[in-house]
Amino acid sequence: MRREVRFSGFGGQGIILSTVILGRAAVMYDHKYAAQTQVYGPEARGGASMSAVIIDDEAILYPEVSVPDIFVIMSQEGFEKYGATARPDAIMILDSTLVHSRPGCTFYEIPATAEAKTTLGRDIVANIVMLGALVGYTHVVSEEALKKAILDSVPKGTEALNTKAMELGIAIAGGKKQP
Amino acid sequence: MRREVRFSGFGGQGIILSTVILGRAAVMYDHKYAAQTQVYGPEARGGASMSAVIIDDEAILYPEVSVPDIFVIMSQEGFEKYGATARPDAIMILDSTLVHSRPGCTFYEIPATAEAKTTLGRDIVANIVMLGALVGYTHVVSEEALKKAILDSVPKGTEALNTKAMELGIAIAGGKKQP
Amino acid sequence: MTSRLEFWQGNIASAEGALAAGCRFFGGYPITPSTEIAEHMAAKLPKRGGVFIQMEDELASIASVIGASWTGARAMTATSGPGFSLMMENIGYAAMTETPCVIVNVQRGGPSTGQPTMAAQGDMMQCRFGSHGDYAIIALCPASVQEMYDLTAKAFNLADKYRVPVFLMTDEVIGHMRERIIVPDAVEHTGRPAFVPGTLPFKPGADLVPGFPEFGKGYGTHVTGLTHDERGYPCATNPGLHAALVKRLVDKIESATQKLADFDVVNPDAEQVFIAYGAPVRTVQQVIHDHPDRKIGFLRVRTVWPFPSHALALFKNARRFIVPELNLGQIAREIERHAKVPVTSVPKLGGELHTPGELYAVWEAGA
Amino acid sequence: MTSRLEFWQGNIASAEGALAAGCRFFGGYPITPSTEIAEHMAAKLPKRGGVFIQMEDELASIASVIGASWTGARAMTATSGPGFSLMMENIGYAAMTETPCVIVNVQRGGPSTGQPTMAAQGDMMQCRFGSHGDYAIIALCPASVQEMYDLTAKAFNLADKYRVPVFLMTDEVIGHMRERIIVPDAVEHTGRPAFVPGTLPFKPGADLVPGFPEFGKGYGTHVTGLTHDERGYPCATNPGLHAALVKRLVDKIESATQKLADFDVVNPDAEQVFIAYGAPVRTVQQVIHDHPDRKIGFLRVRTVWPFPSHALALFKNARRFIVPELNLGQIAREIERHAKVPVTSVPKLGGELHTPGELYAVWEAGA
Amino acid sequence: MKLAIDETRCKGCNLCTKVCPYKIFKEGKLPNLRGIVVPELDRPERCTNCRLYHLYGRQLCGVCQLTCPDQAIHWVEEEPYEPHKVAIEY
Amino acid sequence: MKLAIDETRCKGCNLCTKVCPYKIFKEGKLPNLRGIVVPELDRPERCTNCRLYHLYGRQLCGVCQLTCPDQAIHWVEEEPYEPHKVAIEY
Amino acid sequence: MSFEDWFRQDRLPHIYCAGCGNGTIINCTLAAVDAMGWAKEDTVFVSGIGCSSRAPGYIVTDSLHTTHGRALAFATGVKMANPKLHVVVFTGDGDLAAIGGNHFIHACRRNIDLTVVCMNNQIYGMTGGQGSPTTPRGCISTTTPYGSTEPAFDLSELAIAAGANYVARWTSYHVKELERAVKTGLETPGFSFIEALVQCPTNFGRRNKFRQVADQIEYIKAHALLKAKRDRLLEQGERIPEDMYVVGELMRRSRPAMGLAPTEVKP
Amino acid sequence: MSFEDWFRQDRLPHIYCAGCGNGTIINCTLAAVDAMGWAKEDTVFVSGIGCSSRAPGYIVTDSLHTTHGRALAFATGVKMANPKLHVVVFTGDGDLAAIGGNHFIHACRRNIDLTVVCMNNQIYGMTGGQGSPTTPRGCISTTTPYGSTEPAFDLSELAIAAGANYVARWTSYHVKELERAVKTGLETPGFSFIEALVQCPTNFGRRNKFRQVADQIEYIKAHALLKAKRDRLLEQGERIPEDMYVVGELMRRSRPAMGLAPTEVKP
Ligand SMILES: Cc1ncc(C[n+]2csc(CCOP(=O)(O)OP(=O)(O)O)c2C)c(N)n1
Ligand SMILES: Cc1ncc(C[n+]2csc(CCOP(=O)(O)OP(=O)(O)O)c2C)c(N)n1
Ligand code: SF4
Ligand code: SF4
Ligand code: SF4
Ligand code: SF4
Ligand code: SF4
Ligand code: SF4
Ligand SMILES: [Mg+2]
Ligand SMILES: [Mg+2]
Repeated sequence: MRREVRFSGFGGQGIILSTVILGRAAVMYDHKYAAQTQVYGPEARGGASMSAVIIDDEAILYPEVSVPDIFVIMSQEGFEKYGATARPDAIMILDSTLVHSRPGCTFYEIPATAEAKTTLGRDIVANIVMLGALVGYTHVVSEEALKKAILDSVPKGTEALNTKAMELGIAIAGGKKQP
Repeated sequence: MRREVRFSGFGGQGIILSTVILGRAAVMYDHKYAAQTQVYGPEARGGASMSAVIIDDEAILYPEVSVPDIFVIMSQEGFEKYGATARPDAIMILDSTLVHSRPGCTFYEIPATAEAKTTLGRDIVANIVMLGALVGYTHVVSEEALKKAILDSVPKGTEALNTKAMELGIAIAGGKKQP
Repeated sequence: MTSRLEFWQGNIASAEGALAAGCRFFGGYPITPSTEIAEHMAAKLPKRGGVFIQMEDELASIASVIGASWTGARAMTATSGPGFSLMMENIGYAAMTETPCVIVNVQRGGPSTGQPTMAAQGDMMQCRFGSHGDYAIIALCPASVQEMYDLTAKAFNLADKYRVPVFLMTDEVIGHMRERIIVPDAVEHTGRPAFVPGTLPFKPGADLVPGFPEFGKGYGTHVTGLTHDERGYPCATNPGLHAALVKRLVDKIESATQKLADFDVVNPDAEQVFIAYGAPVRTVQQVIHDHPDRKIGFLRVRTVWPFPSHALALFKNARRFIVPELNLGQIAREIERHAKVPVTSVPKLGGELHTPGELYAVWEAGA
Repeated sequence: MTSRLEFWQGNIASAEGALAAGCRFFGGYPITPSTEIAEHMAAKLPKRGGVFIQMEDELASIASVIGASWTGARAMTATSGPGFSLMMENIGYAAMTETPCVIVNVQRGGPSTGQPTMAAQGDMMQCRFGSHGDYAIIALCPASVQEMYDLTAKAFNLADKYRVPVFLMTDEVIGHMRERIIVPDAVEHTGRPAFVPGTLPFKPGADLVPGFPEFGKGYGTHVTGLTHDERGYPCATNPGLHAALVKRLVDKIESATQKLADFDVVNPDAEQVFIAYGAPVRTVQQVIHDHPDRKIGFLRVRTVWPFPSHALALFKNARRFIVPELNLGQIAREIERHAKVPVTSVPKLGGELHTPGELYAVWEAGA
Repeated sequence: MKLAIDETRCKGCNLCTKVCPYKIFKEGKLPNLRGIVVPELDRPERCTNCRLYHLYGRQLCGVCQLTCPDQAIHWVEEEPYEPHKVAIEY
Repeated sequence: MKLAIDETRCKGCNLCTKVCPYKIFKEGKLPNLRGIVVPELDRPERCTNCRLYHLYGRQLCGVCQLTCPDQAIHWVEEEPYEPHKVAIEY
Repeated sequence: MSFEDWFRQDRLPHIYCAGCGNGTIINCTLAAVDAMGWAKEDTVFVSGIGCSSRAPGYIVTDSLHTTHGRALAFATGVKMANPKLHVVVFTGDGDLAAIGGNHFIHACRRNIDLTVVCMNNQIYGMTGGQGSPTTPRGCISTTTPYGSTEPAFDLSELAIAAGANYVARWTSYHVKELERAVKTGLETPGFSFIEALVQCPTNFGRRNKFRQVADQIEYIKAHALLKAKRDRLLEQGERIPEDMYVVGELMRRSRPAMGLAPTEVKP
Repeated sequence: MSFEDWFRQDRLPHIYCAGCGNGTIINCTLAAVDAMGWAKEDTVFVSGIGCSSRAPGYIVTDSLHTTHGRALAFATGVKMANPKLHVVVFTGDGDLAAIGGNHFIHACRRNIDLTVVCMNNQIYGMTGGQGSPTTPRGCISTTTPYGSTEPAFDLSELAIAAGANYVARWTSYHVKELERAVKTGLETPGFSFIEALVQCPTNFGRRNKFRQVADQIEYIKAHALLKAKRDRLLEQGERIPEDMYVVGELMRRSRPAMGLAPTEVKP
């Protein structure tokens, strides 16, 4: 089944990395297909950041996300620009620390940035918390695959921190923690 | 009537200027049509120089010289490269000082360079001697027109010398001198 | 009219045509066989209160011309193949920013350094498609020294009217040939579309061309090669805006194809029709002249881009179009797109014109 | 085969394909959206005994690539529109001197600076005709990350075999997208045509391609962009020699059109046939996938230049060709030249792909 | 004359906090709606520029304004009746 | 060793006549078949290079050869039996 | 009037990253322009492509945002065609000295009456941090992942050797000095070149151990060596540490210049 | 072996005009190359477009006659891809310093191990005598019919400011000195720049009152000022006349270089 996931937030939150991890998890460890794309703003930085990944059991033909099934929103501007038009049957996971608005679709509020800061001591891993929560809620990829993809992608020495962040996300979503 | 005249010699003899003068005479003073063209060698100088002019009473359509009616040859190399293939019914005027070979067509030998040097004291006007002879023999343009075109084209202060050179050429060709 | 007779070289005639049209800026870089145009401008412009500048290369030449044009000056450059290739990026910039300018290309044999002193028409497709992205331009092809003058002057009017780079695509034969020319007393000088202060600088008029907000008048116009809105502000990620802008840039030229068309028709009832532009026109004319008894059709094109495809229909009995070009059949490709009958490309490379005999033979073979 | 699975960006796949093909030299200049290729080569080449050099501009980039190629190295560069325009002169030089090289153009929205971060296919005609004079090249268009890898590697083989610049004409969507890719253990590596010492360096073989006299082996070859004889010596005023040389340069590619052709045919008995290359392929595939009940023809082209016009005839029932492109219909022009039935160009500008809905609507309107 | 930071422009780079000789800018603490932590003003009445601009009729310091990469710092005229908020606060 | 001007290369620029310290090259007088006036040699046996090359085993002067823009000047080995024409002429 | 009046208010905030030094340089330049008392309609800003080159888009006057590297060639056309216009060029190290190097040295040689402000952040900012011809040896960029090995240009020295009339170097830290240098440049007939070292926190700082913008400003400040002091050190035979760079007025002269405005005739 | 052995005998005589200095410079360069004892198969000549740039076509080794101005960029590719090759570049003032100026300064900056011989005839010879960036002020060319008004480059100074390791200037008169300078350049690791002033009788001399080739050689000889002498004059506080130019070795240093051949392992 084709599932379209759109991430948005601001520069520096690791929005793009999140979709790369997700796509990687699907392809390398769940042996599915994935196509990851992103919006490159005006060449210089700043402003809203957006990235998307499509995950499917079959080869992905049309690679652009048109009507996302799942949203991960990590900033108010990101919500306004990319999340506000979510279809009623979509699922949205939002960082309640940073997003003030709420959509018309099903949504889950995750205080990812606050949690990352307080529980883990580093707000930089908020995106990994969100990834954990995303997988916890939607199972677009397996937890196992996500974990491996995270470990592939994060800087050396931060593996434990990131694993914890992921587990925290899964836990918040009500899933089981990794043993 | 369309008449195609081809000049050749080596760089520095004023081969190109000669055809420009001839074309100018035809257009500006005889009120005919003319098209002057030239071969640009490899960008740097040296070697054989070639230039041509077509003179016609009607507008000139095809502007390239294919089978010249008249040749003016001022160097042996020029003869070999551009004059050797002259058709039997062509007319060739050659500078006998510099050209050793002789063609199969009607030809006139003019010791233009020698004459220019000895009679006029400046071999630089050999080409004007040749022009005079050319007009003397073939009347492709009128003597009057040629004279005016020469005066238009030569550096200030050399008018008398060039007029004399022209007259010398005409005289050699057996024509009447300008009064 | 007190027009006067001259015996000029084609390149000189082009330079004189530009001067007559009020060209006030020439930025160039020497290259055979176009150099005489620069040299003539170097001698003449300063005396007419204009500016000649020899730039460090062709990239800079066309850039300086575009800069000068924004001050309101009629501005031009002249080059040949290798220099033309170097101008491609900034030609696209001129198209995108709708900067009027005139570019003369005296074509020589390519590719690469090729035959620097020999004639060719090998840059006709490049002139239309040589810069990246979609855009449109106007290209005129003179076939005589007289037309070198007339079409250069015309190029300035078209560049101004359509705010677009206009190309005089000539060749070594026409550029270097000396011929009789009648120099008119004055040439028509139509201006740039007027800018209405207070309006948006890139908002087009009905003809799809915006008014020209000359620099130095206090309009405060921002000019950018980025996709921009009607204020001229960069706006490079809005798909609709980009599509509309680029479509307008192309449409303002293509929708004017009929108005821009400049061609002569000879023997419209002929079955075999030559189509030519530039130097080969002369050979076709000779063929027709030499065979008054034959019905030889001829579409002789001066405005090659946008190509006046509607002219093909004027030859109602046409069974075949014969297209002699000094290239491997570049405009023949364009004609193939439009023609309902076979197109015979008659390419000729190496620097010499087709002889009348060669072309007549092609015609006769199909008669 | 111990091929392995990866999740790579298209640009990275292209760089890896080049490395796998034995590319030993990359000379480049950063430009969005191609920069990742250069960056990846900067990281990887030194470790493989190759050379990465960031040149001062694109003129220099392609020049350095050509220079490197003459030492026998497989060499490449990557760029996008503005840089591509700057490479035009030296691309002509590579064509004229028959220098193998690979040029990746990750197309973005033009003209000019345009839309630096958005996808387009606006440089397809430029790639074929952007340098002055007549010449021919090969252009490949990948439609997936897998093909970014495969076709880049293939490009090196073709460049070597035909001694010609080979273009990987991709776009921002394919270049920046990350997808699953199967990385083969090794890629085929065919060499350059062998040079027989003592023979003339520019004397072609039966396939019209001369052997490659690598520098540093004592062959003493003179390489020039001037028209040259088979010894390689300049000979720029001999019309016949020039004509023969340029015709050979074009013929060696065009006569190999069928061999070079790389396309897939879907539903050859369809009445309406899509023709696409690059990113729009993906949309057409989706349309076909979404409408299994409809007979939707599809000619999916990988080798765009020389265009495999013979493939059109495979669609015997074709009533119409529908050509979606991320430009104003550039390859559609080429198809119009060859097609016996109407060609519908479906241009799309602005950076987004045609949606499957859009394309299906065009198809349905004609059904 | 009164010092003001335009919140719609400030990007929170804190360069102003480094350059003012009087340390009038202090790093802010809370992000605003745009997620940006705008510096706070610490007794801005100490700014020489503010105090003496009218007296000398020209810019006296203005280094913070020149430095602010985001054109977020300027001076606004104080309305005569406007209460001196800052003075009251400290 | 014998000095020689290659008539098929010399373009008659006369630079050799300026640079030889012994004035061994003299401007020529008559054009050859190619129309070029090739310099003449004035007692070339005076050339240090010719005289001493074999003794020292290296180029001693050679300025004319280095200068000649047309690669027209070189030295040829004299055949032992060859009459020394120049010596006889003067 | 103040320099703020030269901004297109409707276009602010600009696209620069937080802490990017470009905004500071624009302020200083506009302050100098403002101090010249020039009319807006007589002033034109020209630039190439890069973050730095976006500057003219934020200024109210006529302006040309051109192609990468070509700003000076366009500016030459503007100035030669209408010498009454005051033409100021914004450029970056990549724009000016990589792709645009030829126009740079030729504009210096011609000594054409332009003022050029180069925001030298020692990196290609806009394209995401590739090495530039001014990237110091050893520095990390995306195309020098193992540290840059190519020697870097001293842009000001190059301008001097090529013929510029006025050359000065300052930094985003030296705002007052920079403003004054730009003003002197604007006043000097002929080619004026003002090099401004600036921080690019996103693409230079981040990769080169400047965690905070302020760290890089500190570095810039600490490594600036006043020309006068440099000269003194040299005189005393002392070595100048390799990582210092000279700031100050480096050249002022009056070689023949081009594109000068015809002196205005007073009525 | 002698320098004559490096010519393609079947291509001589070359296309240069009678009295053109280019042939002399080729002789001196080949004499230096010959003296290095290099194998022909390890030596590559590269050039751009111009009369001067035709030189490689007359040499028996592998050679690249490239596009106008780009010789150094091509040469960079050759040298970087195979550092074992000795790469010598012939160029002209127009090729190197007009259209090719950017590659010139960047090759100097990179200090890439090339030796560049520039035949500076102060004119565009091949295209018929247009002004070049080294045409002295006041001189007549077809594009400066009223005398050149643009200031000219000092190519050697530019090379020094841009970073070249070895820089020397001589003339077609100073054949022995030139040969020695080229040899030193060939021996120096990094970028070596040898500027050779040459006469172009056809397109420079003729328009600038040198009726005979020898007149221009006389002028060149008379206006050459030895560097040592110049330094002495400067020391003595004397003015250097404007129409003199300095000849001699102008720079020799060992900045870090690129493209160096891996040192050959002796068996
Ligand atoms: C011809 C061309 N090549 C490359 C680019 C891509 N490009 C845009 S900006 C830039 C570098 C800008 O560097 P710099 O001038 O230092 O500006 P900064 O962004 O650092 O201020 C490059 C390479 C382009 N736009 N055009
Ligand atoms: C891109 C390009 N522009 C212009 C030319 C024309 N052109 C050929 S040689 C030359 C000037 C050569 O001058 P220089 O390098 O000084 O060489 P010289 O002939 O004086 O030795 C020019 C402008 C060209 N071949 N290519
Ligand atoms: S310098 Fe400006 S942008 Fe930076 S924190 Fe201070 S007010 Fe905000
Ligand atoms: S003007 Fe000077 S004193 Fe006043 S706040 Fe700014 S930096 Fe501080
Ligand atoms: S220098 Fe050479 S070319 Fe010139 S005259 Fe002497 S031998 Fe002849
Ligand atoms: S080698 Fe020296 S001495 Fe001998 S002829 Fe030549 S210049 Fe004269
Ligand atoms: S990338 Fe660097 S130069 Fe560009 S805006 Fe950001 S900080 Fe400034
Ligand atoms: S034109 Fe000048 S540089 Fe060229 S060959 Fe003739 S004399 Fe030499
Ligand atoms: Mg920069
Ligand atoms: Mg020169």
